[in-house]
Amino acid sequence: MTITQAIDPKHLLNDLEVPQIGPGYDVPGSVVRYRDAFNQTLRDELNRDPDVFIMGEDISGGFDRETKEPLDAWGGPFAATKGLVQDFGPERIRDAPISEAGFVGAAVGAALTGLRPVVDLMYFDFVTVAYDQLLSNAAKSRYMFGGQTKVPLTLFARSGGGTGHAAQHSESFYSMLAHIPGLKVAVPSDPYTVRGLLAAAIRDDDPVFLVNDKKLINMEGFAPEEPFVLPLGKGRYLRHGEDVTLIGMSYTSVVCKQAADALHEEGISAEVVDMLSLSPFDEDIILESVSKTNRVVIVDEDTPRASMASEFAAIIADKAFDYLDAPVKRVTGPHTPVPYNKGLETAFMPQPDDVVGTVKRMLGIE
Amino acid sequence: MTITQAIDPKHLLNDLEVPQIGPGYDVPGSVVRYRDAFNQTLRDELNRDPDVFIMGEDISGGFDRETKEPLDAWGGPFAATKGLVQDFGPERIRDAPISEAGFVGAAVGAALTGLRPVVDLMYFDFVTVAYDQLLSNAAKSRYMFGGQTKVPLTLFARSGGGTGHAAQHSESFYSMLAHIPGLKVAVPSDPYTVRGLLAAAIRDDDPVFLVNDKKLINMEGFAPEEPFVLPLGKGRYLRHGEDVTLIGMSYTSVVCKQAADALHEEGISAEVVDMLSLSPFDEDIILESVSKTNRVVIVDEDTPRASMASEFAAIIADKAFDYLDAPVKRVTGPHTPVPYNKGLETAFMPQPDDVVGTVKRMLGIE
Amino acid sequence: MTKQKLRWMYETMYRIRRFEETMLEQTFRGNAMGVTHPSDGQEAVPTGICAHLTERDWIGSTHRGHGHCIAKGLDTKAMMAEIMGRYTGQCKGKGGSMHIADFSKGMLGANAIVGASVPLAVGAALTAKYRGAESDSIGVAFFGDGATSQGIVHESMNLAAIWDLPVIFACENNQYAEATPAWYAVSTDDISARADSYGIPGVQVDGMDVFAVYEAAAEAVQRARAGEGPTLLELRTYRYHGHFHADDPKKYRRSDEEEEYRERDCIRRFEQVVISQQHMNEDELCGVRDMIETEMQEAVEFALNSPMPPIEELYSDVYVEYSNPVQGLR
Amino acid sequence: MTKQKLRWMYETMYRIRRFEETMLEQTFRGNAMGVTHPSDGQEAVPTGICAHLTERDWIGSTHRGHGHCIAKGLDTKAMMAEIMGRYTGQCKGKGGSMHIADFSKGMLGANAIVGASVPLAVGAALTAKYRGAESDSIGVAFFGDGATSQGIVHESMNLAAIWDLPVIFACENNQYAEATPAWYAVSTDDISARADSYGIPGVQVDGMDVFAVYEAAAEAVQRARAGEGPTLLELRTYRYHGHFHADDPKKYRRSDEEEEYRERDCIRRFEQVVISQQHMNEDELCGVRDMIETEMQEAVEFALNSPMPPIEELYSDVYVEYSNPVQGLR
Ligand SMILES: Cc1ncc(C[n+]2csc(CCOP(=O)(O)OP(=O)(O)O)c2C)c(N)n1
Ligand SMILES: Cc1ncc(C[n+]2csc(CCOP(=O)(O)OP(=O)(O)O)c2C)c(N)n1
Ligand SMILES: [Mg+2]
Ligand SMILES: [Mg+2]
Repeated sequence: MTITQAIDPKHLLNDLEVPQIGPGYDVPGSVVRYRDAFNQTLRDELNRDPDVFIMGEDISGGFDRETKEPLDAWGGPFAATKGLVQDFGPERIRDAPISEAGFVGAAVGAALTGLRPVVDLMYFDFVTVAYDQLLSNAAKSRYMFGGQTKVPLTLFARSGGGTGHAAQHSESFYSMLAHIPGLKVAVPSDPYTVRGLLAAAIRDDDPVFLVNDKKLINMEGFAPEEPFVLPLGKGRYLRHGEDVTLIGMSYTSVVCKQAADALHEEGISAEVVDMLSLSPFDEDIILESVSKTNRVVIVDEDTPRASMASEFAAIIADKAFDYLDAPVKRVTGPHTPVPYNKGLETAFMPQPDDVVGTVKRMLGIE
Repeated sequence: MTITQAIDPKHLLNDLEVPQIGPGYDVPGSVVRYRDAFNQTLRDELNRDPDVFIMGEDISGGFDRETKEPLDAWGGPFAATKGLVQDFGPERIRDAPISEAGFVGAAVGAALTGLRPVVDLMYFDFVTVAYDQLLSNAAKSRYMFGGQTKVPLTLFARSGGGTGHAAQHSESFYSMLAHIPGLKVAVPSDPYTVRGLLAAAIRDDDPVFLVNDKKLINMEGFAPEEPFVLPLGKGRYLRHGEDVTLIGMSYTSVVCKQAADALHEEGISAEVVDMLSLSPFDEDIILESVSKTNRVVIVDEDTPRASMASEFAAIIADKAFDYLDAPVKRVTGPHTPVPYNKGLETAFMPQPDDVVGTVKRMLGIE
Repeated sequence: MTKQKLRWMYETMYRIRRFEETMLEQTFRGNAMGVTHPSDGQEAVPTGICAHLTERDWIGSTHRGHGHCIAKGLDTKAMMAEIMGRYTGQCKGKGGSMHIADFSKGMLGANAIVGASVPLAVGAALTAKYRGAESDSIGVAFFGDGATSQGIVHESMNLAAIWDLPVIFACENNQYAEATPAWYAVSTDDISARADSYGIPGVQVDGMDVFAVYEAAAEAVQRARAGEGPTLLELRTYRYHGHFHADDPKKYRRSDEEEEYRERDCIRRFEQVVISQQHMNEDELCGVRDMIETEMQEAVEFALNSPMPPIEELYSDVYVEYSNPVQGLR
Repeated sequence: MTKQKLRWMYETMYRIRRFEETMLEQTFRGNAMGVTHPSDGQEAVPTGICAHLTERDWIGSTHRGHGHCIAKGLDTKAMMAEIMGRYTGQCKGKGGSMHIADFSKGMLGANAIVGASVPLAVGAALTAKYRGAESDSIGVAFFGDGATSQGIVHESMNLAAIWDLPVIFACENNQYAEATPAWYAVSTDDISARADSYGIPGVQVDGMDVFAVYEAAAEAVQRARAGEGPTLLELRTYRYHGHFHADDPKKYRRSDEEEEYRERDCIRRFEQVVISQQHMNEDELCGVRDMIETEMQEAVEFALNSPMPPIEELYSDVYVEYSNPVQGLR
């Protein structure tokens, strides 16, 4: 059976490692890798809607010199499109040259004329090459043309450190995208949520950028077998607690969960909020949690200045001010590019210990 | 006499309209237009350092068909480079084709090899076309190459609404630039500060983006005759007050000043902080003022999400938490592109009345 | 060419000419809300090309887009109203002169970022190809000589070429980008020859002669509809006015140059041809001109009498659906 | 060609070959900290071009930059150490394989954004021209066939052409961009002919023959130094290995193709020529090879025995000077 109605993830206490029972889970499913859930969802959406097509570099993995047939030699970047060209053909799995600005622009043009393009930008960093098309055309067309059109475009790419790809292949600057009016940004944190949010993004009539942290791609977790959508703009609880709220997004939701587990060992009860979307974002779940715990730590791998961590802190300082018992703390990447050396790269990324330490200082412990 | 030492603007109570006496002002000067102070500063720096050159579209205003001589027909965008090509020649006032990515990249290459390029990007919006060169090369070169080089590059462009240029010529997204590690961002607010900050930017060894709000360009104010520098990363007080702190940047500093004047009429004493730089920024002046007034409103024409208004709010919610008597408020542009219609465009931009209203609600007045 | 087509071409060129003149007059009276970029002098280009297009074909346009809009069949009332920022405008007054669009007419919008609309036409052609037999639509990208320096134009041509897309790259070479002459900024004096870089046909056309444009476009359109891929047309033309309403071109163009082109004015030449070849007579031409005069007066009145958009419009059309408020924090 | 130069070319090609092989071996042993892109097979290109350059000349490089670095005179110890993320590395271990740079040698850095280093070489040429008589430096931009689809490469060529800059555009056409063949992604089978679009000379060269590369480069360098502007060289070459260390090219390249190129291996061909023409004898060649073997062993030992950068390095080199802390908020 297909889950037709959108599941509200707010009511899910989904542990990141093992399958769960609970609302939205009374469905057949299994433990799968994030990358496989992603691939399956692309397949589902291609099957569901003939106007959906995918465009990106090497997504069909080369072509045979003689037969001119696509080879799917790579399964596409991070195996996202593995096996798709065989079933859907090169028109729907359109391999593109290294022209990010050009093919993102072409995708906007296709979206403006009735298709639903899905663009694989490979590494998140490359969005800067296509930045003008994203900001000036994709995000603004509906508004500047007075609402007479829409841009049902989905983009995705891999963010974050942890793989030794260094400064130009490890960015997490999704805050810059969330800053842009007209664009939506989703940051799933496990197989279950990427399945629901990627489907939501592709079915959404606005441009949506879905960010995949590299550190999630080989992680496993429960995902329903049948296609379903999670609403954009809704966060969820990964754990309930009393003493402090930990807010995570993308991979830092995993970090928050691990920190909460460690804090639990020490008798500190942390509530973990997984934002799942950055634009729109779930203001209610933040305020609900913070007004209960009265303390908050926002954890973000993105660099700190004018970041989503800043935004959530600002929202809290405005709307939950009367509930706060302690300064609003952020645990973020440093204001530096991402270094190559593994030790430095690890130090760049927020670790559970950093969160634990911040919480303890906040509570005046040790 | 030349002011050799950098003036710390923090100690200046510079009224935006009329000249002032005070520290830093005991020097010959006069009331000039922002655009003329800007042009004079470019001239000073070109005279001071033979490695400084300017690059941009139409900055030498066309070329005669027969003589091939530059014509300076326009004085450059917003008259910034008026008269310069006549005195410094086309090699130092280098007119560029419409290739923002290409010539910003070339400027980075020139900076890496010993020159000090100054790039006029015309409208701030066009930075998106050159975004990758700015973020991946200009901002990261020093770091990813282990500190063996530097990028003494200056860029400037015109931001903001108010001229009916609509969605693609009215951006104020300097928060996205301030987010980028390796890049510096300055936001002068009058002839005096643009003179000091543009000189500082050009003499600085790091890439600096100086944002000119269109609404400032024809404003008048006092500026010293002699070249001088204001330190990057220092804010200043535009007015001292007791009841609330108004934080402005670029043109919103003018808005804050006007709001403070209006509040004064009603017996409310507002302190106005003019940030002048966004990266680095003056955390001390923010904390100093807020810990005194215990209330703060941050005013920013940029759209709200993950903005500099968010960043300052986050800093305050963390480091001035114990001094706060009221929620931290932001007065910003809406999360929309900039509309064309004058009435809508005016409603987009934060107005003094919006600030006054926010302050009164904060103080529980009417 | 049918008489009807001839009449349409005259009507279209004259409508563009008079629209620009009228729009300028209104701009100087302070009735336009922002900057405007007139295209008078270049009328033959959009006219000769759009003469082959239907509403199912798509065009991408530029900051100098009024001519493209009119040739693609947009309503001059709604255009004038948009330029005056009125609620009845093509974009409810939210876009203005640089963003006039009409998707119902296959007009993808004027675009204020030089070069940025070129890939949109490529994307429209991608949709047409994707639809296969269902669709014989094509895309046309209008762009200037200055835009050829934008990398995205190169990328767009390469994409269209390798994907065999039904798109026409129409480079309106009016020889200036703002004050900068093409001889300074463009590293070739034959832009059409750049087509060789993409293995597609490139044709240089007298953009002051609507018949020449019509001929060249006929072939390019036929190729596109036949699935034979893109064509690059370089249309050599001239803008009579300055770069934008308040610009004085005399500061950077020699007057003999302007006169030389006015000599070859596309409208006058058209009149001479159709009269000498007796396709149309002076009365018919005069009838068209009178009709257009009335239309322009009506457009101005319509615009001037139209309401401004309500303040709520500031917050609408950002998204189809969005769960956070988009209002500014105040 | 002087014997010394011949020896340098052999040494350089062989050093690149062995560096890539050694580096790969270390990568597979888990000693490299990230992804590496070997250039074995393409040695003749950087060698034949850099043979004409001095430390005062500047080169821009790519993700596949080891060969460019070595040909430009970088120290293989510091390179190996960088790949292993060590403090003694060329960039203190902060850049890695994709960001090796040495400004003291005129090497502007490997760059991991395809196409992004091309304008840097143009900028270096701008500096050279700006310095006038003081400088006879030139810039060389190395980039691949895949990079030709990036708009910035087009923009860079146009800028260099209109400004007459002393720069060489060296397109290493190894016929693949990752798994994508150039015949699919590039809309021409003669990239060198794109030079016509910019009114500059374009030459297609057998990139497997270091003498052919040397010849073609000689002319381009001479033109640049003489102030006659840029040249586009298309160097047809082949990478023996996959796109990156873990990539198996057999999945997207036919083996006969690879063999065909290995037949024409640049090092073997060089050996045949110099021996048959009696410029060098087997002993001399052997001596060079032995020297390089030792150098590689030393490079690996040096790297493996070098310390990791201290944690403080995470926070240094972001700016020359900055008044806010750059530490993360923790
Ligand atoms: C990316 C970008 N850079 C610069 C500008 C400023 N600008 C507006 S029109 C124009 C000249 C365009 O010249 P061309 O493409 O020949 O079109 P024309 O104005 O001649 O019709 C420039 C530089 C812009 N709008 N967008
Ligand atoms: C802007 C950008 N897009 C995509 C990539 C991913 N990528 C890395 S190398 C490469 C292929 C480059 O091909 P080519 O220019 O021919 O160089 P080669 O690898 O053959 O040396 C791609 C697509 C990137 N690094 N940067
Ligand atoms: Mg032009
Ligand atoms: Mg290649």
